Amino acid sequence: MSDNVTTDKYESASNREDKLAEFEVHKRGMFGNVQHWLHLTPAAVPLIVLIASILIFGALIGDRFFSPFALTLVLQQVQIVGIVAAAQSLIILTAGIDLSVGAITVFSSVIMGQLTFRYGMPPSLAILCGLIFGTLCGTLNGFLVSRIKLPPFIVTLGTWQIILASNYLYSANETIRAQEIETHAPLLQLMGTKFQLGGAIFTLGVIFMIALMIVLAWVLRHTAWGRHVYAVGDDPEAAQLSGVNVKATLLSVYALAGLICAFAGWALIGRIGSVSPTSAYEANIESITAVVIGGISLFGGRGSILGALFGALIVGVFSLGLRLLGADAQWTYFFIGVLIIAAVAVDQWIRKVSA
Amino acid sequence: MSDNVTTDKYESASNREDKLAEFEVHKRGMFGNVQHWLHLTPAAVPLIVLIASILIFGALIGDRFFSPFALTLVLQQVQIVGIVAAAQSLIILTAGIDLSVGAITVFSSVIMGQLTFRYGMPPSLAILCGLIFGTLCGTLNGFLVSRIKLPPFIVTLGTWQIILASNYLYSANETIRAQEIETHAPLLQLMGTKFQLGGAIFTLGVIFMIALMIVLAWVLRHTAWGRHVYAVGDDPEAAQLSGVNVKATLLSVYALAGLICAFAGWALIGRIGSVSPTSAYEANIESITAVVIGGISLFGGRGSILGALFGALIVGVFSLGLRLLGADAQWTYFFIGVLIIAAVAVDQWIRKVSA
Amino acid sequence: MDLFLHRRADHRRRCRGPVDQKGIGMSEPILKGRGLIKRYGRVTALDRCDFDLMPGEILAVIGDNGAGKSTLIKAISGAVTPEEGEIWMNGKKVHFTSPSDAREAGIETVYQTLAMSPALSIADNMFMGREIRKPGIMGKVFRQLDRPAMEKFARQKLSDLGLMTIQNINQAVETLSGGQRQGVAVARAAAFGSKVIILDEPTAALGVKESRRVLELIQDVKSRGIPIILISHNMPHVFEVADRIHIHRLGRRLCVINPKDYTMSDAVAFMTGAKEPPTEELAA
Amino acid sequence: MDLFLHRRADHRRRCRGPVDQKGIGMSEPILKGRGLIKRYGRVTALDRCDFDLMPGEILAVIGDNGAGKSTLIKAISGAVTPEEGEIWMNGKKVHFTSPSDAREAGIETVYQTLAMSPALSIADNMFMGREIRKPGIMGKVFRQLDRPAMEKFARQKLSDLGLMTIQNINQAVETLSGGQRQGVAVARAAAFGSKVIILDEPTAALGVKESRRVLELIQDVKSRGIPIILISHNMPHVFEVADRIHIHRLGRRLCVINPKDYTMSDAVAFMTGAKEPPTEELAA
Amino acid sequence: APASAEDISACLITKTDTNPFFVKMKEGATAKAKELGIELKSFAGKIDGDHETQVAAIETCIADGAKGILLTASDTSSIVSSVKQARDAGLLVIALDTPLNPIDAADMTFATDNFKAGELIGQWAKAKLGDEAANAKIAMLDLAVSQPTVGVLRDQGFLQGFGIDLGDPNKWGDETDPRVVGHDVTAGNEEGGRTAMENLLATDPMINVVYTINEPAAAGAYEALKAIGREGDVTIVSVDGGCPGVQNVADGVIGATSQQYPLLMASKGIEAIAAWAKDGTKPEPTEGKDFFDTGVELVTDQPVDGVPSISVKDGQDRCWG
Ligand SMILES: Nc1ncnc2c1ncn2[C@@H]1O[C@H](COP(=O)(O)OP(=O)(O)OP(=O)(O)O)[C@@H](O)[C@H]1O
Ligand SMILES: Nc1ncnc2c1ncn2[C@@H]1O[C@H](COP(=O)(O)OP(=O)(O)OP(=O)(O)O)[C@@H](O)[C@H]1O
Ligand SMILES: [Mg+2]
Ligand SMILES: [Mg+2]
Repeated sequence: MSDNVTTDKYESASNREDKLAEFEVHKRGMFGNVQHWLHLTPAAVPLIVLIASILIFGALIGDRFFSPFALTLVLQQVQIVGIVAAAQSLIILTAGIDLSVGAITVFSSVIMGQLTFRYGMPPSLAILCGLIFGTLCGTLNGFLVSRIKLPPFIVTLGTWQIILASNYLYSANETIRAQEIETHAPLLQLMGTKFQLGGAIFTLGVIFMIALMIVLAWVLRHTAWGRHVYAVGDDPEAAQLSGVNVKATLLSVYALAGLICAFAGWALIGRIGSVSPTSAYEANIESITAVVIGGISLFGGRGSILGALFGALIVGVFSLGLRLLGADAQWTYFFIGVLIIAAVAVDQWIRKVSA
Repeated sequence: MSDNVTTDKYESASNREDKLAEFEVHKRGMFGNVQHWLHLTPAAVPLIVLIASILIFGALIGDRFFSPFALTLVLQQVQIVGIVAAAQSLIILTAGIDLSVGAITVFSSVIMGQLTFRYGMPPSLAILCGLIFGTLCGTLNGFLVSRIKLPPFIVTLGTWQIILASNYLYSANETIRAQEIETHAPLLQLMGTKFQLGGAIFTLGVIFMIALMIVLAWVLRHTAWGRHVYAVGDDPEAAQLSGVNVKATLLSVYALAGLICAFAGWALIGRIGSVSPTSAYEANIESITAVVIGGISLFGGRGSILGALFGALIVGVFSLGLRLLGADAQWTYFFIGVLIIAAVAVDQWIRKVSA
Repeated sequence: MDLFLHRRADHRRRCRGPVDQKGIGMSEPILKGRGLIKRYGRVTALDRCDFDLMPGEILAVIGDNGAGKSTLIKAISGAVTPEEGEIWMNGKKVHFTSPSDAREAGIETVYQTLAMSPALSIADNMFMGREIRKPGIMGKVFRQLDRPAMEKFARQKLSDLGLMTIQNINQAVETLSGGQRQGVAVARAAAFGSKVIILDEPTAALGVKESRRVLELIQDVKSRGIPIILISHNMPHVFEVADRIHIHRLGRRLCVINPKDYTMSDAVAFMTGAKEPPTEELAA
Repeated sequence: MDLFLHRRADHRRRCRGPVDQKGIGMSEPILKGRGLIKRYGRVTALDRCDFDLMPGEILAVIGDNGAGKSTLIKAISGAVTPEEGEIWMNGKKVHFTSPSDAREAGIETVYQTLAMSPALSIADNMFMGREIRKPGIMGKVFRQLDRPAMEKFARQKLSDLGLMTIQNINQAVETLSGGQRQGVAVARAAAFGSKVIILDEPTAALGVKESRRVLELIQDVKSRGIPIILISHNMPHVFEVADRIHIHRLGRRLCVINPKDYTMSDAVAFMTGAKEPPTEELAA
Repeated sequence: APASAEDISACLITKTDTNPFFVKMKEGATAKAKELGIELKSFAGKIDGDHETQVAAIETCIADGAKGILLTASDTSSIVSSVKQARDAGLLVIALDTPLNPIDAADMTFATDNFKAGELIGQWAKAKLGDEAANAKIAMLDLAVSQPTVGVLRDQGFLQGFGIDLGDPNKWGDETDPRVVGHDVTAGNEEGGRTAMENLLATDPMINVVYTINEPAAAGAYEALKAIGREGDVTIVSVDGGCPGVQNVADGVIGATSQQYPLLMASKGIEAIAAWAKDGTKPEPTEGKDFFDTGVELVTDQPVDGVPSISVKDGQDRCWG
């Protein structure tokens, strides 16, 4: 056919110059290099903010703040929020959000306590049941999100109220006292076990939080599952088409988040000594705050889970630092509000200039 | 040039049959018609749920519920959440979310009260200042969202804490008593003015809520600004390119939402009689719940603001109905949680089958 | 003159820039851009770009992916503000800061991404940003839209253009097929563009038949005396309808050629850098 | 036979369906679809569609916008599950419920939307869903990825195909230009497709030069003996590379023609319904 | 229809239904109501300070045709308008635990004097420290930044009892006495108690007196002290007298606690409503007070001179929850 021959002629013109398209190598100055590094290392900004705020409060307050005691105190104070923030990060990486984390945390701890003391179960078994329960709650969220395809915000808004109400109904608002737990089921307080290194005091719960974050960061970076979590958060349809099982990934993320919250519930018993159904009621907002300050995008697929750890620590440093400066408790809330907006504005700015 | 002549020949082939592309006319059965109507009328589903729940509770409880008194009581009980939900709807229509609505509401009411009683301002001026203050808070949110381009969730997470902390700091946690307001500044309680129609009791606040919803529904449907709000929520970039001033629209929406919240603050004084800095602390979650049950998409651009009114009423009917049935308060929260998930699942289902 | 400076600054840019400067039988350009610069982070999308559109002509803009064509027309239509450079319209300097500015000046654009709000109706989309208000108090004070008028106009325009027969002008745009959406976007531009119409790859997603309709429409608009800027990767289309071809390369105008004087192969060779453009190219 | 029934049920479908049934010198189709049906709400995207791909051939699929081409290849590649109908591969009936099923069977697809995760690296995207794990305990127990191996392979494939020289294989895909992304998607398919490669409009967004590279790549893959399905609106491209052309219309196969026997005008006329297809078309 | 005993219904509206104090109050009321054949409905705010839900609850009771309301008000002034509405509708409104502002807004108040409860532990702590009281370092663990009345009353009562100048008695945090190290908020639970204690310890590690809003917060504070090995030399005082709290006094976690009697308040309240429904009699206040005092007792095993107290043993016999 004559027309397809003539038609194509003009296209061959493009081949005369056979230089391959190349990726541009940008020359950057010092500043440019720093920006580029900040851009590539999403946890770097919160880390810098964290170090800066420690230094500033240290300079303002002096030894009372800049002591191993005070600094490890921050770790102890943020451990519950930190563990929950790990769960929240996973979910936010898939472009979801989980309002029910606090409810799962406290209900799991109540189940561990009540199974031991109301029904006389051995503590180890009760803890196992609590962990399974948390996982089931997470799985319920995951099922509604991945199968019924409801928006995560709404699903967890609903399950939050459901789980919390069940928690009060089941526990009949009974507290189990620390002394009883100490005598009859010390395993429940395991996460509160202390050990000292110089003036620094660490608890098993703190070690657990840090280890959890490091393990999750490694898993997200170095396993296929981790890459799939990012891909699902980035563009679920593209992930599906390129061979990721989106539903299974989402389900596993929510279930894992539930399990982590149950661990947070266990750590909660270690921290407060007793089992109380009124704990952790603001853990959802606090964990979201930590994640957001840690530079993880609410739109999913971007950010490092270590950022959430730094975010939680930043809030902890601010709270303690402001208290030590003698600020009223209200002022702490005020400054944390300012901090949230400032952290995200800075993050946005860095992304913009280094784009 | 010979090649462009020959090349084009094949295309002209397509013109031989000159039937125009036509929009398919679908024949639908009864059921199909209903689905189609439901699909086109986003407020219909919550309206049906509302009527159904009134009927069910009426059947279960009888006259105590099915009386003009009880039914108008629901209206009075949801008026604050309803007014705030109107503000929340506007923001959610632009694909945003506002966590600071409750804080703006209560701080505005505190300002109205404190300006009158602490500084002796005439009540009318104090109310005006309160309304202006609410608008300014909204404008601050709008500025951060539209100019600095921060995500609304984070911005309002921050301003929520900032405004609430300022509220406690400014008010010094003082309640202004109803008796004093009644004697010295009855204008502050204006929205609480009652009038009776048969057994039904209406307050000015209730009338305001209903009128506000109807006016906003009209404005959204019948003015350019309203269409722009939908366009911005749908796809901000497309809206910008097709000539909408996206920044100004966003700013105006947040400012208007702030103003509406300030009106809610005024209505709050009418409802509880006094000015208390601890009111409306959960208005953000409650208004989001109402909006979500009302079928407005959290992704923006879809849904009718009347749906939010029905959503608020559904929650009100459930709360009152369950209480009259003698259910424990925790069961009410439990069922509202179930209701949220069920409402959205049904909505999703209707959208799917009628797509 | 600044043209001279440019030529010295960049030796690869050989063909004659502002073609009207010869002044032989040519009127002033209706739209003229000079030295436009626009950067995205480290990417320079427009690099001292010049541009001329003559009255009544169809000017095609061709160039490789990422050459900056879309950015150029966004700069002209106010969707992005160039960091440097000037734009003249009918000999007067203009400064568009938003697409609505350009639209008020009579420049209508069909963007590569179409720029429609999927959930809104065809009529709403056609009038987005320039809604008609009811006459009298309802319109003036309450700012009520005149829906019947808008719908009538929209239906009229769509049938005028023969692009499609619309059953329901209140249908949401998301229920339309890709081709139908493209049609609505083009109809919107044709209906409101009083001075210039810009089309960015209007046939990229279209089938053969739909593409043909759009090409006919372009010629139709031209016959109404309105100049058109057409961006396309489709050489046969370009050579069929264009009066002049602006070849864009690496963020700037490489040269302007007359399709009657060059083959498609030449154009592609210039565009991809396989061949040097002629030193003195007179694109009349 | 069901072919006979179909012909009776629809008088407009005249050309011979499953072309291999003649059996003259033809092997079995490597991929075969029969009676595929897929509806989206009220739209019937596939309407009892048949389909055949012969070993080693390039089969082009052409058709108007919305004819159901993308849906057809999604059904073949497991991205959508047809409501009715059967698919055979190498004579064995297969049932893909997800894209990974099809990929395990050796069918690689470049979707119209590319299907990449913008924030992840080129290497991550190429191996998405089929990551290589470290040998030994780190891989087996801890399931650690073997990044160096994945990066090496990815770099190798990209340069093999001569599509581009990548500076940094760990670059996020979102930092690539449209053309480069297209290149990565095609390279991914070419690298892993052992049985069939499917390309949905691989040149739609590409410039002339990039388009040409993709066409060369297609012929390259064919020379390795792997059959290709190519969807395109670009008739010259189709007529240049295709061995057979499957013409799709209103959700089903209208007919299959040999590009040597027909002109582009004929193909377009069949496709748009301007001309009836030949009653007995033997597309060998 | 004429009211038979079965037709009498009453409402109990508490601040929250998560705090054991109110849970027990509800149990007491439920038991008494069952005994008298009264139908009881209970309502509660979501958190302490949530008075809007209480307003809605009062309205519901009116709609429900209840004969009377037992109310622990979250906001003692804000609720007055609604209470008036209920009384106008012919309901008997009894304030439990917390008097309304003004106190005669309710038909009667059955309450513990929260200020007195604080005062008792303040006096006890002062006496316990003896001369050291002049150099005490006091940590104040309060309820919430919104300063609900009950928290302010207990806090200021404690400070008064300890002999510290109150500044404005309607709010905490404006004291200038250097012995007060600081105030922090606990949300009335263990977690908040521990964090607040840690914060204040970081401010001044030499704290030796800890006031806590309730016993769960005290338990949390104790954990924080234990963590640095100071649980032995710090005096913790608290208010409530719940069984776990009294047990904590026995175990030496808490030095002394002011015990209140929610079960008594609730059952008295139900009886009053029954009487009102029967023949319209209203309950009478305690002699010399404008409310019916259900009493408060200091529970400790370390009695001090001049501060009346009961033993832990007695406290356990009378504890709730
Ligand atoms: N909003 C943006 N942010 C960052 N970079 C951008 C943006 N828009 C365009 N660019 C970059 O600017 C350059 C020019 O893009 P432009 O869209 O103008 O090219 P084009 O010639 O229209 O290409 P195509 O033919 O693919 O449409 C490209 O490198 C592109 O990546
Ligand atoms: N996910 C979906 N939901 C609803 N309808 C869809 C969906 N995908 C495709 N369709 C509809 O199915 C029909 C066929 O679409 P398809 O994408 O297969 O066409 P195509 O031949 O590939 O067209 P094009 O040439 O424009 O790519 C169209 O009417 C389209 O609107
Ligand atoms: Mg472009
Ligand atoms: Mg397609």
